[in-house]
Amino acid sequence: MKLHLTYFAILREQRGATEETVETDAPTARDLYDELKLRHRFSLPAERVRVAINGDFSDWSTELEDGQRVSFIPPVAGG
Amino acid sequence: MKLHLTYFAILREQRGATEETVETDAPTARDLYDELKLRHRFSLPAERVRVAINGDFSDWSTELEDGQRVSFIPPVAGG
Amino acid sequence: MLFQIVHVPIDPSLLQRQLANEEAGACVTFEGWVRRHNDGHAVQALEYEAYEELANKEGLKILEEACEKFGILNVIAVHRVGLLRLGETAVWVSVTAAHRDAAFAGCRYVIDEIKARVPIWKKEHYESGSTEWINCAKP
Amino acid sequence: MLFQIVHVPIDPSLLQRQLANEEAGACVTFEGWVRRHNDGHAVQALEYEAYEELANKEGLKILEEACEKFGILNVIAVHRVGLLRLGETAVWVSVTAAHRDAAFAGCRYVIDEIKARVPIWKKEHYESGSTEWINCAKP
Repeated sequence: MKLHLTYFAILREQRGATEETVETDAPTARDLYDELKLRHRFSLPAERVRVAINGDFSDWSTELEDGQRVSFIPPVAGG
Repeated sequence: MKLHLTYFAILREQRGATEETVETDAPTARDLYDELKLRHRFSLPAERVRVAINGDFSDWSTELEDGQRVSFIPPVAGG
Repeated sequence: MLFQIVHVPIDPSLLQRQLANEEAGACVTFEGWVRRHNDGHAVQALEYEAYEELANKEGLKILEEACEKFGILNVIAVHRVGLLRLGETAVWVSVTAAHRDAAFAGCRYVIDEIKARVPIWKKEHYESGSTEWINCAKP
Repeated sequence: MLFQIVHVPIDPSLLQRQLANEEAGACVTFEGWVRRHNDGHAVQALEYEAYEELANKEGLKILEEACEKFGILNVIAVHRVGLLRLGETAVWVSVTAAHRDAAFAGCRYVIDEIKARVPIWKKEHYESGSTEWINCAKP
Protein backbone atom coordinates (compact mmCIF):
# COMPACT_ATOMS: atom_id res chain seq x y z
CA MET A 1 0.00 0.00 0.00
CA LYS A 2 0.91 3.66 -0.39
CA LEU A 3 1.16 6.00 2.63
CA HIS A 4 1.76 9.74 2.82
CA LEU A 5 4.24 10.61 5.54
CA THR A 6 5.05 13.98 7.10
CA TYR A 7 8.03 14.60 9.35
CA PHE A 8 8.56 17.22 12.03
CA ALA A 9 11.45 18.61 14.02
CA ILE A 10 14.27 16.15 14.73
CA LEU A 11 12.69 13.45 12.54
CA ARG A 12 12.37 15.89 9.64
CA GLU A 13 16.05 16.74 9.96
CA GLN A 14 17.14 13.12 10.28
CA ARG A 15 14.98 12.15 7.28
CA GLY A 16 16.12 15.21 5.34
CA ALA A 17 12.57 15.77 4.07
CA THR A 18 9.28 17.28 5.21
CA GLU A 19 7.13 14.69 3.46
CA GLU A 20 7.26 11.66 1.22
CA THR A 21 5.03 8.94 -0.13
CA VAL A 22 6.16 5.37 0.63
CA GLU A 23 5.22 1.88 -0.52
CA THR A 24 5.15 -0.49 2.41
CA ASP A 25 3.80 -3.81 3.68
CA ALA A 26 4.06 -2.77 7.35
CA PRO A 27 0.85 -4.03 8.99
CA THR A 28 0.81 -1.53 11.88
CA ALA A 29 2.04 1.99 12.61
CA ARG A 30 4.64 0.51 14.92
CA ASP A 31 5.99 -1.78 12.20
CA LEU A 32 6.20 1.20 9.84
CA TYR A 33 8.16 3.28 12.37
CA ASP A 34 10.57 0.40 13.00
CA GLU A 35 11.11 0.03 9.25
CA LEU A 36 11.76 3.75 8.75
CA LYS A 37 13.91 4.03 11.87
CA LEU A 38 16.23 1.38 10.47
CA ARG A 39 16.26 2.90 6.97
CA HIS A 40 16.86 6.51 8.09
CA ARG A 41 18.71 5.88 11.37
CA PHE A 42 16.19 7.79 13.49
CA SER A 43 17.65 8.33 16.94
CA LEU A 44 14.35 8.18 18.86
CA PRO A 45 13.06 4.79 20.05
CA ALA A 46 9.36 4.21 19.32
CA GLU A 47 8.68 4.43 23.06
CA ARG A 48 9.40 8.18 22.91
CA VAL A 49 7.44 8.83 19.73
CA ARG A 50 3.68 9.04 19.12
CA VAL A 51 1.85 8.43 15.87
CA ALA A 52 -0.92 10.43 14.21
CA ILE A 53 -3.05 9.02 11.39
CA ASN A 54 -5.05 11.35 9.15
CA GLY A 55 -4.49 14.24 11.57
CA ASP A 56 -5.46 12.50 14.84
CA PHE A 57 -3.39 10.83 17.53
CA SER A 58 -3.59 7.08 17.12
CA ASP A 59 -2.28 3.85 18.65
CA TRP A 60 0.90 2.12 17.53
CA SER A 61 -1.12 -1.05 17.06
CA THR A 62 -3.48 0.55 14.52
CA GLU A 63 -3.58 -1.38 11.24
CA LEU A 64 -2.54 0.81 8.35
CA GLU A 65 -4.69 1.30 5.27
CA ASP A 66 -3.78 2.40 1.78
CA GLY A 67 -3.74 6.16 1.23
CA GLN A 68 -3.52 7.20 4.89
CA ARG A 69 -1.57 10.24 6.09
CA VAL A 70 0.85 9.16 8.81
CA SER A 71 2.95 11.44 11.04
CA PHE A 72 5.41 10.56 13.75
CA ILE A 73 5.41 12.91 16.73
CA PRO A 74 8.75 13.35 18.54
CA PRO A 75 8.60 14.41 22.23
CA VAL A 76 6.84 17.78 22.27
CA ALA A 77 8.34 20.93 23.79
CA GLY A 78 5.90 23.82 23.43
CA GLY A 79 5.79 26.76 25.80
CA MET B 1 -3.12 65.25 75.02
CA LYS B 2 -3.90 66.17 71.43
CA LEU B 3 -4.19 63.52 68.70
CA HIS B 4 -4.64 63.88 64.94
CA LEU B 5 -7.18 61.38 63.62
CA THR B 6 -7.92 60.32 60.05
CA TYR B 7 -10.95 58.29 59.04
CA PHE B 8 -11.48 56.03 56.05
CA ALA B 9 -14.39 54.36 54.31
CA ILE B 10 -17.29 53.40 56.55
CA LEU B 11 -15.74 55.15 59.59
CA ARG B 12 -15.25 58.34 57.58
CA GLU B 13 -18.89 58.28 56.58
CA GLN B 14 -20.13 57.51 60.10
CA ARG B 15 -17.91 60.27 61.54
CA GLY B 16 -18.88 62.66 58.76
CA ALA B 17 -15.27 63.85 58.49
CA THR B 18 -11.98 62.82 56.92
CA GLU B 19 -9.84 64.10 59.79
CA GLU B 20 -10.02 65.90 63.10
CA THR B 21 -7.85 66.79 66.05
CA VAL B 22 -9.12 65.60 69.45
CA GLU B 23 -8.26 66.21 73.10
CA THR B 24 -8.36 62.96 75.03
CA ASP B 25 -7.17 61.20 78.17
CA ALA B 26 -7.51 57.73 76.63
CA PRO B 27 -4.40 55.80 77.75
CA THR B 28 -4.37 53.31 74.86
CA ALA B 29 -5.50 53.11 71.24
CA ARG B 30 -8.23 50.70 72.31
CA ASP B 31 -9.56 53.14 74.91
CA LEU B 32 -9.58 55.88 72.28
CA TYR B 33 -11.56 53.75 69.82
CA ASP B 34 -14.09 52.83 72.51
CA GLU B 35 -14.52 56.51 73.38
CA LEU B 36 -15.02 57.52 69.73
CA LYS B 37 -17.26 54.55 68.96
CA LEU B 38 -19.64 55.66 71.69
CA ARG B 39 -19.50 59.33 70.69
CA HIS B 40 -20.00 58.74 66.94
CA ARG B 41 -21.98 55.48 67.05
CA PHE B 42 -19.45 53.55 64.93
CA SER B 43 -21.02 50.24 63.87
CA LEU B 44 -17.79 48.21 63.87
CA PRO B 45 -16.64 46.53 67.10
CA ALA B 46 -12.96 47.04 67.87
CA GLU B 47 -12.40 43.34 67.16
CA ARG B 48 -12.97 44.02 63.46
CA VAL B 49 -10.88 47.19 63.31
CA ARG B 50 -7.11 47.70 63.31
CA VAL B 51 -5.20 50.77 64.41
CA ALA B 52 -2.31 52.58 62.76
CA ILE B 53 -0.15 55.10 64.60
CA ASN B 54 2.01 57.55 62.67
CA GLY B 55 1.45 55.60 59.46
CA ASP B 56 2.26 52.10 60.76
CA PHE B 57 0.05 49.27 61.97
CA SER B 58 0.15 49.17 65.75
CA ASP B 59 -1.32 47.24 68.69
CA TRP B 60 -4.53 48.21 70.45
CA SER B 61 -2.60 48.18 73.72
CA THR B 62 -0.09 50.82 72.56
CA GLU B 63 0.04 53.79 74.93
CA LEU B 64 -0.83 57.00 73.14
CA GLU B 65 1.45 60.04 73.14
CA ASP B 66 0.70 63.67 72.50
CA GLY B 67 0.80 64.73 68.85
CA GLN B 68 0.48 61.27 67.31
CA ARG B 69 -1.40 60.58 64.09
CA VAL B 70 -3.95 57.82 64.72
CA SER B 71 -6.05 56.02 62.09
CA PHE B 72 -8.61 53.29 62.49
CA ILE B 73 -8.64 50.66 59.75
CA PRO B 74 -12.01 49.04 58.98
CA PRO B 75 -11.96 45.55 57.40
CA VAL B 76 -10.08 45.92 54.11
CA ALA B 77 -11.50 44.90 50.73
CA GLY B 78 -8.95 45.59 48.02
CA GLY B 79 -8.79 43.66 44.79
CA MET C 1 9.73 45.90 42.42
CA LEU C 2 6.96 48.45 42.40
CA PHE C 3 3.74 48.93 44.37
CA GLN C 4 1.48 51.80 43.40
CA ILE C 5 -1.90 53.27 44.24
CA VAL C 6 -3.17 55.12 41.17
CA HIS C 7 -6.12 57.43 40.52
CA VAL C 8 -6.26 56.87 36.75
CA PRO C 9 -6.94 53.82 34.55
CA ILE C 10 -4.23 51.15 34.68
CA ASP C 11 -2.17 50.72 31.49
CA PRO C 12 -0.93 47.10 31.43
CA SER C 13 1.34 47.33 28.40
CA LEU C 14 3.22 50.28 29.85
CA LEU C 15 3.69 48.48 33.16
CA GLN C 16 4.64 45.13 31.71
CA ARG C 17 7.41 46.65 29.62
CA GLN C 18 9.20 47.43 32.90
CA LEU C 19 9.36 43.70 33.64
CA ALA C 20 11.33 42.77 30.51
CA ASN C 21 14.29 40.61 31.59
CA GLU C 22 16.38 38.17 29.57
CA GLU C 23 16.51 35.76 32.50
CA ALA C 24 12.71 35.56 32.72
CA GLY C 25 11.02 32.58 31.08
CA ALA C 26 7.60 33.08 32.67
CA CYS C 27 5.34 36.03 33.39
CA VAL C 28 2.05 35.56 35.26
CA THR C 29 -0.39 38.46 35.50
CA PHE C 30 -3.53 38.81 37.59
CA GLU C 31 -6.16 41.43 36.82
CA GLY C 32 -9.15 42.12 39.05
CA TRP C 33 -12.05 43.49 37.01
CA VAL C 34 -15.26 45.17 38.17
CA ARG C 35 -17.99 42.64 37.49
CA ARG C 36 -21.73 43.09 37.25
CA HIS C 37 -22.80 40.61 39.89
CA ASN C 38 -21.64 40.14 43.44
CA ASP C 39 -23.54 37.97 45.89
CA GLY C 40 -26.65 38.27 43.76
CA HIS C 41 -26.61 42.08 43.63
CA ALA C 42 -26.47 43.96 40.32
CA VAL C 43 -23.44 46.25 40.59
CA GLN C 44 -23.30 49.54 38.70
CA ALA C 45 -19.96 50.90 39.88
CA LEU C 46 -17.30 50.41 42.56
CA GLU C 47 -15.68 53.06 44.69
CA TYR C 48 -12.23 52.27 46.06
CA GLU C 49 -10.50 54.26 48.76
CA ALA C 50 -7.02 53.75 50.25
CA TYR C 51 -4.95 54.92 53.18
CA GLU C 52 -2.14 55.59 50.76
CA GLU C 53 0.79 56.08 53.14
CA LEU C 54 0.12 52.77 54.89
CA ALA C 55 -1.03 50.96 51.73
CA ASN C 56 2.27 51.74 50.02
CA LYS C 57 4.30 50.44 52.96
CA GLU C 58 2.25 47.28 53.38
CA GLY C 59 2.12 46.66 49.62
CA LEU C 60 5.89 46.88 49.27
CA LYS C 61 6.32 44.54 52.24
CA ILE C 62 4.15 41.96 50.46
CA LEU C 63 6.25 42.24 47.28
CA GLU C 64 9.44 41.75 49.29
CA GLU C 65 7.95 38.67 50.95
CA ALA C 66 7.01 37.25 47.53
CA CYS C 67 10.55 37.72 46.20
CA GLU C 68 12.01 36.00 49.23
CA LYS C 69 9.52 33.12 49.42
CA PHE C 70 9.35 32.20 45.73
CA GLY C 71 12.62 33.35 44.18
CA ILE C 72 10.85 35.43 41.57
CA LEU C 73 12.77 37.94 39.43
CA ASN C 74 10.48 40.95 39.66
CA VAL C 75 6.93 42.00 40.54
CA ILE C 76 4.75 45.03 39.94
CA ALA C 77 1.41 45.55 41.68
CA VAL C 78 -0.89 48.49 41.01
CA HIS C 79 -4.24 49.19 42.66
CA ARG C 80 -6.59 51.83 41.34
CA VAL C 81 -8.79 53.98 43.61
CA GLY C 82 -11.75 56.24 42.89
CA LEU C 83 -14.94 55.40 41.03
CA LEU C 84 -14.67 52.42 38.65
CA ARG C 85 -17.18 51.29 36.05
CA LEU C 86 -18.05 47.73 35.00
CA GLY C 87 -15.21 46.00 33.21
CA GLU C 88 -12.49 48.34 34.45
CA THR C 89 -9.34 46.98 36.09
CA ALA C 90 -9.15 47.58 39.84
CA VAL C 91 -5.89 45.73 40.50
CA TRP C 92 -3.02 44.50 38.32
CA VAL C 93 -0.26 42.17 39.57
CA SER C 94 2.47 40.84 37.30
CA VAL C 95 5.33 38.54 38.32
CA THR C 96 8.35 37.33 36.34
CA ALA C 97 10.49 34.30 37.13
CA ALA C 98 12.82 31.88 35.39
CA HIS C 99 10.09 29.20 35.49
CA ARG C 100 6.32 29.14 35.73
CA ASP C 101 5.99 27.47 39.15
CA ALA C 102 7.49 30.48 40.88
CA ALA C 103 5.64 33.00 38.72
CA PHE C 104 2.23 31.43 39.44
CA ALA C 105 2.91 31.01 43.17
CA GLY C 106 4.31 34.53 43.54
CA CYS C 107 1.42 36.16 41.68
CA ARG C 108 -1.16 34.27 43.72
CA TYR C 109 0.58 35.18 46.97
CA VAL C 110 0.70 38.88 46.14
CA ILE C 111 -2.99 39.23 45.22
CA ASP C 112 -4.10 37.16 48.23
CA GLU C 113 -2.05 39.27 50.63
CA ILE C 114 -3.11 42.56 49.04
CA LYS C 115 -6.74 41.59 49.56
CA ALA C 116 -6.11 40.53 53.14
CA ARG C 117 -3.74 43.20 54.42
CA VAL C 118 -3.52 46.40 52.39
CA PRO C 119 -5.74 49.26 53.69
CA ILE C 120 -7.98 49.61 50.65
CA TRP C 121 -11.77 49.70 50.90
CA LYS C 122 -14.49 49.00 48.37
CA LYS C 123 -18.00 50.42 48.27
CA GLU C 124 -20.41 48.78 45.87
CA HIS C 125 -23.00 50.94 44.13
CA TYR C 126 -25.99 48.84 43.13
CA GLU C 127 -28.45 49.38 40.30
CA SER C 128 -31.14 49.68 42.98
CA GLY C 129 -29.46 52.90 44.16
CA SER C 130 -28.22 51.48 47.48
CA THR C 131 -24.54 51.15 48.41
CA GLU C 132 -22.47 48.98 50.72
CA TRP C 133 -18.95 48.96 52.14
CA ILE C 134 -17.76 45.40 51.49
CA ASN C 135 -16.76 43.36 54.58
CA CYS C 136 -18.12 46.08 56.89
CA ALA C 137 -21.71 44.94 57.38
CA LYS C 138 -22.72 44.31 60.98
CA PRO C 139 -21.59 40.86 62.14
CA MET D 1 -12.60 30.05 23.34
CA LEU D 2 -9.73 30.33 20.90
CA PHE D 3 -6.56 28.33 20.25
CA GLN D 4 -4.17 29.62 17.62
CA ILE D 5 -0.76 28.86 16.15
CA VAL D 6 0.67 32.13 14.79
CA HIS D 7 3.71 32.99 12.68
CA VAL D 8 3.96 36.63 13.78
CA PRO D 9 4.59 38.36 17.14
CA ILE D 10 1.78 37.95 19.68
CA ASP D 11 -0.18 41.13 20.48
CA PRO D 12 -1.54 40.72 24.05
CA SER D 13 -3.71 43.84 24.18
CA LEU D 14 -5.54 42.89 20.99
CA LEU D 15 -6.17 39.37 22.28
CA GLN D 16 -7.19 40.37 25.78
CA ARG D 17 -9.84 42.74 24.47
CA GLN D 18 -11.70 39.68 23.19
CA LEU D 19 -12.01 38.42 26.77
CA ALA D 20 -13.94 41.45 28.08
CA ASN D 21 -16.99 40.18 29.96
CA GLU D 22 -19.11 41.91 32.59
CA GLU D 23 -19.42 38.67 34.56
CA ALA D 24 -15.62 38.30 34.86
CA GLY D 25 -14.01 39.44 38.10
CA ALA D 26 -10.62 37.82 37.49
CA CYS D 27 -8.28 37.44 34.53
CA VAL D 28 -5.07 35.41 34.84
CA THR D 29 -2.54 35.49 32.01
CA PHE D 30 0.55 33.37 31.47
CA GLU D 31 3.29 34.39 29.06
CA GLY D 32 6.24 32.19 28.15
CA TRP D 33 9.25 34.30 27.17
CA VAL D 34 12.48 33.27 25.43
CA ARG D 35 15.13 33.48 28.10
CA ARG D 36 18.88 33.64 27.80
CA HIS D 37 19.79 30.66 29.93
CA ASN D 38 18.51 27.11 29.87
CA ASP D 39 20.26 24.31 31.73
CA GLY D 40 23.43 26.38 31.83
CA HIS D 41 23.53 27.02 28.06
CA ALA D 42 23.57 30.57 26.66
CA VAL D 43 20.63 30.74 24.27
CA GLN D 44 20.67 33.07 21.26
CA ALA D 45 17.33 32.21 19.65
CA LEU D 46 14.60 29.58 19.67
CA GLU D 47 13.00 27.91 16.69
CA TYR D 48 9.47 26.56 17.17
CA GLU D 49 7.72 24.23 14.77
CA ALA D 50 4.18 22.81 14.96
CA TYR D 51 2.07 20.15 13.32
CA GLU D 52 -0.65 22.74 12.92
CA GLU D 53 -3.63 20.56 12.01
CA LEU D 54 -3.13 18.34 15.06
CA ALA D 55 -1.97 21.16 17.34
CA ASN D 56 -5.18 23.10 16.71
CA LYS D 57 -7.33 20.07 17.53
CA GLU D 58 -5.41 19.14 20.65
CA GLY D 59 -5.19 22.77 21.79
CA LEU D 60 -8.94 23.28 21.52
CA LYS D 61 -9.55 20.02 23.38
CA ILE D 62 -7.41 21.36 26.27
CA LEU D 63 -9.40 24.61 26.39
CA GLU D 64 -12.68 22.67 26.49
CA GLU D 65 -11.33 20.54 29.35
CA ALA D 66 -10.34 23.68 31.26
CA CYS D 67 -13.83 25.19 30.88
CA GLU D 68 -15.44 22.01 32.11
CA LYS D 69 -13.06 21.31 35.00
CA PHE D 70 -12.80 24.83 36.44
CA GLY D 71 -15.98 26.65 35.43
CA ILE D 72 -14.06 29.47 33.79
CA LEU D 73 -15.82 31.99 31.56
CA ASN D 74 -13.42 32.11 28.62
CA VAL D 75 -9.87 31.27 27.56
CA ILE D 76 -7.57 32.21 24.70
CA ALA D 77 -4.27 30.44 24.05
CA VAL D 78 -1.84 31.44 21.30
CA HIS D 79 1.48 29.79 20.48
CA ARG D 80 3.95 31.37 18.12
CA VAL D 81 6.15 29.35 15.74
CA GLY D 82 9.21 30.28 13.70
CA LEU D 83 12.43 31.90 14.89
CA LEU D 84 12.13 33.83 18.17
CA ARG D 85 14.68 36.16 19.73
CA LEU D 86 15.46 36.65 23.42
CA GLY D 87 12.60 38.28 25.32
CA GLU D 88 9.94 37.49 22.72
CA THR D 89 6.70 35.79 23.76
CA ALA D 90 6.40 32.16 22.63
CA VAL D 91 3.07 31.38 24.26
CA TRP D 92 0.23 33.45 25.71
CA VAL D 93 -2.66 32.00 27.74
CA SER D 94 -5.36 34.14 29.31
CA VAL D 95 -8.33 32.93 31.35
CA THR D 96 -11.34 34.82 32.72
CA ALA D 97 -13.61 33.67 35.54
CA ALA D 98 -15.96 35.14 38.11
CA HIS D 99 -13.35 34.57 40.84
CA ARG D 100 -9.57 34.19 40.97
CA ASP D 101 -9.41 30.55 42.15
CA ALA D 102 -10.87 29.31 38.89
CA ALA D 103 -8.86 31.76 36.76
CA PHE D 104 -5.53 30.70 38.31
CA ALA D 105 -6.33 26.97 38.18
CA GLY D 106 -7.62 27.15 34.61
CA CYS D 107 -4.62 29.11 33.34
CA ARG D 108 -2.18 26.74 35.00
CA TYR D 109 -3.98 23.71 33.59
CA VAL D 110 -3.94 25.06 30.05
CA ILE D 111 -0.22 25.89 29.95
CA ASP D 112 0.73 22.59 31.60
CA GLU D 113 -1.31 20.58 29.11
CA ILE D 114 -0.08 22.58 26.11
CA LYS D 115 3.49 21.82 27.11
CA ALA D 116 2.72 18.12 27.62
CA ARG D 117 0.40 17.32 24.72
CA VAL D 118 0.36 19.80 21.84
CA PRO D 119 2.64 18.83 18.91
CA ILE D 120 5.00 21.81 19.03
CA TRP D 121 8.77 21.43 19.04
CA LYS D 122 11.55 23.73 20.15
CA LYS D 123 15.10 23.93 18.87
CA GLU D 124 17.53 25.97 20.91
CA HIS D 125 20.24 27.91 19.10
CA TYR D 126 23.19 28.49 21.41
CA GLU D 127 25.75 31.28 21.34
CA SER D 128 28.36 28.57 20.78
CA GLY D 129 26.78 27.91 17.38
CA SER D 130 25.37 24.49 18.26
CA THR D 131 21.66 23.64 18.34
CA GLU D 132 19.43 21.13 20.10
CA TRP D 133 15.87 19.85 19.80
CA ILE D 134 14.58 20.03 23.38
CA ASN D 135 13.42 16.73 24.96
CA CYS D 136 14.80 14.78 21.96
CA ALA D 137 18.34 14.01 23.13
CA LYS D 138 19.24 10.32 23.27
CA PRO D 139 17.91 8.71 26.46
